[in-house]
Amino acid sequence: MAFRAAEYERYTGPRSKRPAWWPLLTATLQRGWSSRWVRRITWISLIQGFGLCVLAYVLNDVVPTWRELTERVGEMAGAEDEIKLDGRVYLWLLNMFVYPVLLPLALLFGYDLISKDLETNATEAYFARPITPASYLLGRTLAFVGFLLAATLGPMLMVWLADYATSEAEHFQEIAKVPLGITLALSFIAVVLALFVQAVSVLTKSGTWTNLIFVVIFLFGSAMASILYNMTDNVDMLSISLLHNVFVVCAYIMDELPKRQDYADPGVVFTVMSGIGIVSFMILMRGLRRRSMLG
Amino acid sequence: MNGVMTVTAFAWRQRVRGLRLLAPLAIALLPSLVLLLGLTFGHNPDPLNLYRRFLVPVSLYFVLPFVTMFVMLPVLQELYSKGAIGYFFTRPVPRWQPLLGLFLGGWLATIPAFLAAVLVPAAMCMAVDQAADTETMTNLTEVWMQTVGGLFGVLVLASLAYGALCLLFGVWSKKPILWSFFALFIWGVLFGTLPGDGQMWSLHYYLFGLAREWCGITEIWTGMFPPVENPPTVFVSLMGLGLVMTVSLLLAAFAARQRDIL
Amino acid sequence: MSAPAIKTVGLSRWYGEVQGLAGLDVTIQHGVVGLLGPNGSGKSTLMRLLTGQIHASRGYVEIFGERMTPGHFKSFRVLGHAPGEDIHFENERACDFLLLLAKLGGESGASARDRVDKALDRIGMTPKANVRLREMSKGMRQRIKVAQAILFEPPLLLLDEPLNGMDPPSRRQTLDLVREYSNTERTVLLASHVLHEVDAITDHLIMLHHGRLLAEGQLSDIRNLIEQKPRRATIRGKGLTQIAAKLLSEDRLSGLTMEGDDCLHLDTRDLTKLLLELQQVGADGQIETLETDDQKLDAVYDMLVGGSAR
Amino acid sequence: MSAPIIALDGLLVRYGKFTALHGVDAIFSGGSLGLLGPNGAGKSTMLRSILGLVRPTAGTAQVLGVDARKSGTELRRRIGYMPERDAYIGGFSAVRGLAHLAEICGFPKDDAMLRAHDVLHFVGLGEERYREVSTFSTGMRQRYKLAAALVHDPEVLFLDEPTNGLDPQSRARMLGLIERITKDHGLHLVLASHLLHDVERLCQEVWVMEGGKMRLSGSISDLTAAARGARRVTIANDQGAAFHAAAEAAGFACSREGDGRSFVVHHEDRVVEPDEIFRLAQNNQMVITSIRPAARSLEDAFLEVLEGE
Repeated sequence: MAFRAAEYERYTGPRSKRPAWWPLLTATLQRGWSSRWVRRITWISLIQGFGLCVLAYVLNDVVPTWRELTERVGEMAGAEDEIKLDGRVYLWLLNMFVYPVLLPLALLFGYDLISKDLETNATEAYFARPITPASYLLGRTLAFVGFLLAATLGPMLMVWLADYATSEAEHFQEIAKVPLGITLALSFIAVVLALFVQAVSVLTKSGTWTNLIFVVIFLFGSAMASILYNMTDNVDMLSISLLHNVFVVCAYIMDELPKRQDYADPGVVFTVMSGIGIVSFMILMRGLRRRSMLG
Repeated sequence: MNGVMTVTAFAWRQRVRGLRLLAPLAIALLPSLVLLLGLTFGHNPDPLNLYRRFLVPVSLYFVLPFVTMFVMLPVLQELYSKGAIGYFFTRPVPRWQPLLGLFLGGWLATIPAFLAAVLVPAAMCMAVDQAADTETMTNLTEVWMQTVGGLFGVLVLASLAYGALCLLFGVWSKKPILWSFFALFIWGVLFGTLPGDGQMWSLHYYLFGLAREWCGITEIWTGMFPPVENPPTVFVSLMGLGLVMTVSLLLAAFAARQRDIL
Repeated sequence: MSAPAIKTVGLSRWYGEVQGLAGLDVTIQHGVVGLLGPNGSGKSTLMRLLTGQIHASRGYVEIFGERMTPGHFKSFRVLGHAPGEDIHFENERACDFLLLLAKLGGESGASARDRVDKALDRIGMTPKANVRLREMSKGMRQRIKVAQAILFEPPLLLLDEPLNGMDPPSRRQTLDLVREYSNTERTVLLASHVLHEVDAITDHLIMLHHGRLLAEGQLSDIRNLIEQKPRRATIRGKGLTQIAAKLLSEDRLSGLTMEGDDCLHLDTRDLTKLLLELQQVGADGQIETLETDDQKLDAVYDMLVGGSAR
Repeated sequence: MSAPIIALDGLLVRYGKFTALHGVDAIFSGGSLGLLGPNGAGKSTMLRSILGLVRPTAGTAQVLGVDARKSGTELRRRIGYMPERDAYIGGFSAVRGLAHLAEICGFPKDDAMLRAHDVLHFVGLGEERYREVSTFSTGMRQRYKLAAALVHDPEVLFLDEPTNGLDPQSRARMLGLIERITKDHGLHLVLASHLLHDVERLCQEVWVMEGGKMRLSGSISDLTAAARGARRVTIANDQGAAFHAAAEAAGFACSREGDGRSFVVHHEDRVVEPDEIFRLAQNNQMVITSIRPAARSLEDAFLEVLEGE
């Protein structure tokens, strides 16, 4: 190693008045992106979206009558519900993105959010600087939500645009409400998930335990929910399961909730999800405030 | 043996003092929560049946592996990860003594959690389960005592074997959480619940064997129990558990001599 | 006791491809011995090998004539050890922690309690006996670490950076304790980075560098062995030019530097002669201060480690 | 001279029932300040209030003429704080992490990156810029923390145990760096350290705290003023005991220090002159290897203050 006797210099350049959470947001995105598995999942998701765009083009332009064809097939198979393909397809699509993309990303990316900072004691480096616990949390959560949305909402909107551009005009009426619906659903789920993962990591202070607990809560939430549903025949019991809640939230916001009986009441589901979000937020603020006391 | 007792007391103290017992207790009380919701919202509940059909499996699937992990893993990991185990291993006693002490202390600390997991739901059920005349009452109490005692026995014995596994991973590996999760949950719970002959190789198979005998779950398929044509006898089950515990402890003692501290 | 407190023969340890210690041969009899060396020079590796916490890749250690291996627990009767890492029994009260170790050492009941009280008293922590380690400052935990090492008053005491993080009063107290402890024909091996504190309590040193033994012995002997460097005396006073002229004419010096009007650096190969000469001059009242480099551990350390580092 | 760098006025901090600071008054008008005190003296609480992270129960802490409680965020832009424990941004290279921290202090992106490179070169981590901090050794981590405290060009530097755990070379290097920053670039320094040699070398002023109270504030040279014309003398090997006897016989009071070869020689009613000592040695065929005025070390002075009450 060589020692270069560089001299210390005072800084005379400009200082911007930008809020402190902005650099945190960009840095968090960067840090998330530098993880190999996060990158892989995101790419897979985007490629999937692109593939579906191509599919939409093929269906709309090459086989314009595919809709009627499918509906006829559905009637022949004896489907009970009246088949309303368009919105339902998007709900199905949404779930295809939420379960294999959103949940693993939340796990992998969530580790980066606070666990790593606690492990390397980065909070001490942050809070000695002009940043408050609230803006720290804002930067981190926004980055997390933004990333999750980019990996899920991005491809979905792509598909929607492709569908819209290639299909005939009246079809637009049927799918007009879709973008708003999926945006709202995904944003809500992403915010709750982000807060929840961070709260768990503040409590456990360890990345491995955080991931383990996250998995356990998802697995056992579902198991418990079905046991309880069996025991009581009360559908609202299913709102214990986060996986179930995610589905109901998506379906409700998109106004595509199936008419079958085994779904909890959306009101209960939203209360449970918001409750998780709010409790997580409170745990986080408390934990971070304590961390901001240096030394 | 003085050394073993001292460390046992230490490990017990470590696990029980302060808020440390909160996490295992929270896990242990989950069946109670399930039951509470079930009793409140369910129609026409038969508490004993409820207890046998749902709470026994929930305790075995969920409470057992996670309480054991939450209690046993930190016992060793906290000491090994910071090199603090050196304070025990630089004393004029052989290394297996402090290890055995940690194991026993950790195991003792799981007992309050298991007690809570077993007794609280039972108390809730019994409060609901009011029999008409005294004769059936005594009879029913006996059945309840058998079921509750049996479940407690299974949990406590099982946590000896699973706890020994956790101890082994704690001494032998630097990532004991992952290994224990794999061993207790995937190999134990999931593998043991699969139908077919493969489940014989999972420790959980023998736990179910014990639970069938002791908790009075005599049918082949009850609630969430996996279907088994020939459930293992109590003797075979106890041998299985004892074997796993002994082998794990011996391997842990061996690993402790081999592994460098830090 | 005839067998040396510590004897290492060709002691080596690798961590994968990283070299911790390479072929160390030292013998330590008794008294306080300072263990010095930059970070990563193998001090902690040596300490861990001496206490049987890790296996040697090659070579062996003898403690009072007995081979030390991780399984050889009987040797721990004669050995007290304060490791360099923080203590990490956060939930324990100081007295409980010490009592636990006392009982592991084979004592029980009242006699264990007695040992704990004595050790706490020695480090001046009796009033803090019931405080949990988590609530203590780092310096206080360091003292508890020393207390557990002297619990059984072992004839061999190994202290790895015991002063790190201590506040000045505790530093002084611990150094006093070490000094006192060694007075009774016992051996203390003290690893430290703070040279002036090592300097204050011992002249016997072991210096490690890059995992190898750099020097071992009395400070002044070590200094004498470094022959390629001339010895330096620095004087301040009045009329230094005349002194310089006189010394130069007598051909005693190998170098001479004047710093300002009142400071003179004199380099020589025969320091004692020069000092006697200066004493003569000094008796006439011309010298205000006199300093020589071999008295300072910093200087010797710099010569040995500073030159070869990087 | 404008406003003082730090002005504490009746600063009182309570955590629940526990009083961490009992109304401290002190003024630091610039230069280098050593913050001394045993563990638990209230140093870190004071630091927190100065950084505006703790709301004082009563009194004020003014830093650079600004009330720390009201505008802590603005103040932390102008203060560089080096924590005692390791603290870095995981998952980033050293230089990227520093640039990120500078951006948080309001540096534009490009300036932040430039500045991060410069500061890392300055602390001698130029070659390791692109490595992750988790791979650094103790000495490198300490220098990295110093760089992190400097990266946003603060006006005041708070260093908490910057030489803790460093080997002698790294320590000398760290002290050299701090000296350059403070002497050549006019940054004000507040140094909390248990190594009083470091404080003695770097600082002109000290605050001594104990039990949440300010026990003493003043300049180091006053504290360590030579004690009544005494001399510290070192004798060549094996002659310590003989010298001791001879000096006592000649009417000096002679106290032994440390290794047995150093003595502090003084006389009850007059200054001890060096020539007397030299003559004494000459008459007894001894060799004196060093002699200098027995200034009190800062350590002695500090311990004396603590024992004072």
